[in-house]
Amino acid sequence: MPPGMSPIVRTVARLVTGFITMYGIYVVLYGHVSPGGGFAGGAILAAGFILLLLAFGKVRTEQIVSHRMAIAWDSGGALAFLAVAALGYVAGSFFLNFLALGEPYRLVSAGTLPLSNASIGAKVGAGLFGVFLALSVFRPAGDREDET
Amino acid sequence: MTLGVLPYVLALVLTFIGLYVVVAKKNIIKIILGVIMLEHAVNLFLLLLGYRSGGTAPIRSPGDTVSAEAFAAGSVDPLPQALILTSIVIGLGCLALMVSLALRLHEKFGTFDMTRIRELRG
Amino acid sequence: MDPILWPLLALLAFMIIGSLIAAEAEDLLSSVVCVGAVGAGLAIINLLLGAPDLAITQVVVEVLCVVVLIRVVLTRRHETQQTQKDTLAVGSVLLVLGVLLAVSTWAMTTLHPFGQPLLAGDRPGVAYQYLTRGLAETGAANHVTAVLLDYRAYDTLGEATVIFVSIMGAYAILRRKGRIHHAPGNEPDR
Amino acid sequence: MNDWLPLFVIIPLGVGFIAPLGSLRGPRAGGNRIPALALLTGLLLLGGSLAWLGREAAVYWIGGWPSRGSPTVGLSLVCDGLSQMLLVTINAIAFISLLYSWSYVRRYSGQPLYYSLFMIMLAGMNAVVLSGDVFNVFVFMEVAVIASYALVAFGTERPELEAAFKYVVLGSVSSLFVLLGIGLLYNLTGQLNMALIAEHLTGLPPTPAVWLAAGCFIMGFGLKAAMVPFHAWLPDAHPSAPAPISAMLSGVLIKAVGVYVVCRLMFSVFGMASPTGAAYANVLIVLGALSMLIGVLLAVGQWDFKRLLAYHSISQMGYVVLAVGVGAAVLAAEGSPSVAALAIFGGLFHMVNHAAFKSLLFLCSGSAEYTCGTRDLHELGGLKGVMPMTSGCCRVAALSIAGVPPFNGFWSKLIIVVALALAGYWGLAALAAVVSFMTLLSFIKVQRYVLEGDIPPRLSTVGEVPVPMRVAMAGLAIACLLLGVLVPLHKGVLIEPATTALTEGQTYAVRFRPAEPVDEVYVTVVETAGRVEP
Repeated sequence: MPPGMSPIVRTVARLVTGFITMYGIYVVLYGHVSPGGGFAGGAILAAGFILLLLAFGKVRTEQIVSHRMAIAWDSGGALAFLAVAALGYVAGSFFLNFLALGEPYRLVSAGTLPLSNASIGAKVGAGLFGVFLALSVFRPAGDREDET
Repeated sequence: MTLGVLPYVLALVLTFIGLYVVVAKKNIIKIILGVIMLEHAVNLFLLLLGYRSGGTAPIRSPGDTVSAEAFAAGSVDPLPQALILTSIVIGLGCLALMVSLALRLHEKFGTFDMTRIRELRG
Repeated sequence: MDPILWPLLALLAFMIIGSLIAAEAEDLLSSVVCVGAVGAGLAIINLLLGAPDLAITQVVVEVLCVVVLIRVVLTRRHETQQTQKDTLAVGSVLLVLGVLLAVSTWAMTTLHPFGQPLLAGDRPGVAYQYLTRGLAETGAANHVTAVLLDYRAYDTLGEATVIFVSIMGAYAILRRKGRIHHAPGNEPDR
Repeated sequence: MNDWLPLFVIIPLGVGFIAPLGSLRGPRAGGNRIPALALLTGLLLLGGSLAWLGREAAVYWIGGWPSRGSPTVGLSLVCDGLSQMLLVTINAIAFISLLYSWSYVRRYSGQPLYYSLFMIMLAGMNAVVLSGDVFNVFVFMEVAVIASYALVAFGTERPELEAAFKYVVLGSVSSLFVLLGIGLLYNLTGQLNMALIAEHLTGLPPTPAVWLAAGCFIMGFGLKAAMVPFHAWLPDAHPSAPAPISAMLSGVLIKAVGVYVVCRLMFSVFGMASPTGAAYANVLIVLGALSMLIGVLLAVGQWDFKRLLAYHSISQMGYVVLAVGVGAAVLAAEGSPSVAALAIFGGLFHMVNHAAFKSLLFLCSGSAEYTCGTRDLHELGGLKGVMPMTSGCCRVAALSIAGVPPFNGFWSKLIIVVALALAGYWGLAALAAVVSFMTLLSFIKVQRYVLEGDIPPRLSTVGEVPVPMRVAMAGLAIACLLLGVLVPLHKGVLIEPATTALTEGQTYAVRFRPAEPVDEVYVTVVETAGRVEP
């Protein structure tokens, strides 16, 4: 019996994960127009990856999103958000919205807001998935797998 | 009139149920659940603060061309919602730490019972 | 009265009952499920009170919490034989909490009543500025995101740091060996 | 110079975000790069905070909001006398702890994680001290405290995990009570900026809801400051943390996140002049006196070196809270302002002194543990001959905390006792003197069992600790001496502005509210203290 769950769960997971990730990215990018935003979308992305982890087990999921990639994306997202803030600091005062606001209700509007949303979305998604990956070392059966 | 404050009081009752679980229970997982209940109660309290009777979500749809003042008069308070989003995220962070500690404690002590853990602490 | 007051009170009652069941349930798994139900009730209340952002976030975060907790509890719930309940401690805790609850309920009667916050009054606070000038100054149609990422973006920097720190903290706690080599006489337990 | 303020938060956060990347290229690849980067950042911050000393109060508006003609929608960074004093204390102890952990942390695995958590805790504390917004203080307090949860459990041994779990649970509960308090204030005043809340609270009658909000704040931040009814977590959490982290926790975290916020809220936001001011002052006095007494009573019987120090932290913080509480009571009763100023001066001076000598004591206990491997006073002994530098610093710190004349502890305790007597609280003055005497006894015991006596055979091969640890301890020992001897020199720059920041109380609202555009009905900011008629 390969790690993870029964074949039924795995086929459903294979079908659904694409849509979940797409929906998560939509919620992140359109955060300043429709309800949602960096945190909600990031959590949805993490839920998509965690579904993969539960359905296919740790080893296979590591090939898609490895533990090191999760840490890299986490730190990268945080640094990107801090960079957006620092650019505002350089352009005037800390966190200044220095980009043009554009016309409302469009994707590329509201200056730096989509950029901040994207960086937070990446950070929350990768971070939550990373924690779940680390927690999954304690397998439900209670015995310790090999250390990552 | 007290009916107007009833939702706040019910949120307060939830808060004290969570506090009771955290203080009186000895099982680690029960304590974690108590903290989660406490977080739900405080988030609920902040949410109730921001509601305005007959108010709608503070999001403008492309179609409406109503003036800013009219929109402000009809919509709910966005500030507590921002506070709650932050509080949910902080709660998630604390939960991640607590679950990690609970797993390591179970691995080292073999039990979730705080009284036995305190005896075995050595 | 307010049209949504009765459904709101019903949901609040549902949450209180769920919390009580979660508090007193013997089996850990049923407690976890009850807390999940309380979270779902809160998500519905979010929708009822006009907070769609929070509803999405609450549902997804609730799903993640319950999944994590179920994985933790699934194989470790056989040790729930309750240690002997010392009723004196539980009784005194209930007494103290009851007094605190009574005092805070009395103090809460002097708040602005539910449904008529300061925002609805004639001297509104800072939220009125966010609503009237949100679209013009930040270009964001979603005023909650406008508050989060432009007016009070510094808060959100703190929030992003909270997630980052809790994740790094979880890594630090879950790593295999804490100390590499020990001073004489301070060996690890096993 | 004014727009340097955000750098105190950006720089440590940036380093905190970069540090974990060091662990990606294999466990040993990080080498000395990350500790060096962290140390450089600590030095930079220390220099910046020293450069800020003595300047007049400054406000920095984030996102440039008020300058765009809209009234108070943004967040502000406020750096008045009190913030400057704490900024210097935080960054000084952080730099020395970083220097100490250069070689101490080599014994732990996951060094990049350690420095990442350390720098973000530092950024959180700097942000709390600088922030001018109630919810902002809450968020960055959470940042600093969550980092300290993980650092307490960094050793992942049995006692550390159990202590860290209790600390996380109690910390989360107290943070949620703070959030409840913020919600109550928002319902009453509709504002989150501390200056505006203060302004609105002066207009409001003292309803029970305001008392409930104040009660929630005292309960929440009281737990972070380890005041007595909520001190249960401290004697477990601080000893089990690595030594430099215990120094940061006891030396700075319980001050910056606990006592500072309680003082700021009680004096500047809720206000001492209001009729309820006397009630708040009495609460502080009772909490301070209880902490002082119970802390030392529990400490005298301890035989674990670090647990003894942790209990003494509770007792010494009791001194600070008592002195500030008495100052508040004198202000509330419209007593002579000079006595109030003296009491608050004594309290704040003792806070800085406590940061210095308590951190030094924890570092010395860490050095003893580093070489001898044990914290039990029975098994230690005779370190005087074997570890001269550590013993010398330990003696200096023990004399300082006990209140022996040339060192800093004596001066601040003396000022507190005199102020208590002048304010008419004879009983409390006597209590303070008795507690100081018991502290002296306790630390004579420490010196007797750790430094004096003959070396137990098992420890005969013990050597001195590596150089960075010795330099760090020596630096703190010198600081203890200078803080005590050069009182007239540094008090005008360091402690006096902080005292005036507190004694001016609710004029905080006038000075740190943004300039309203002229067409609005509000009046523009006036420097002179005065009641604001909205």
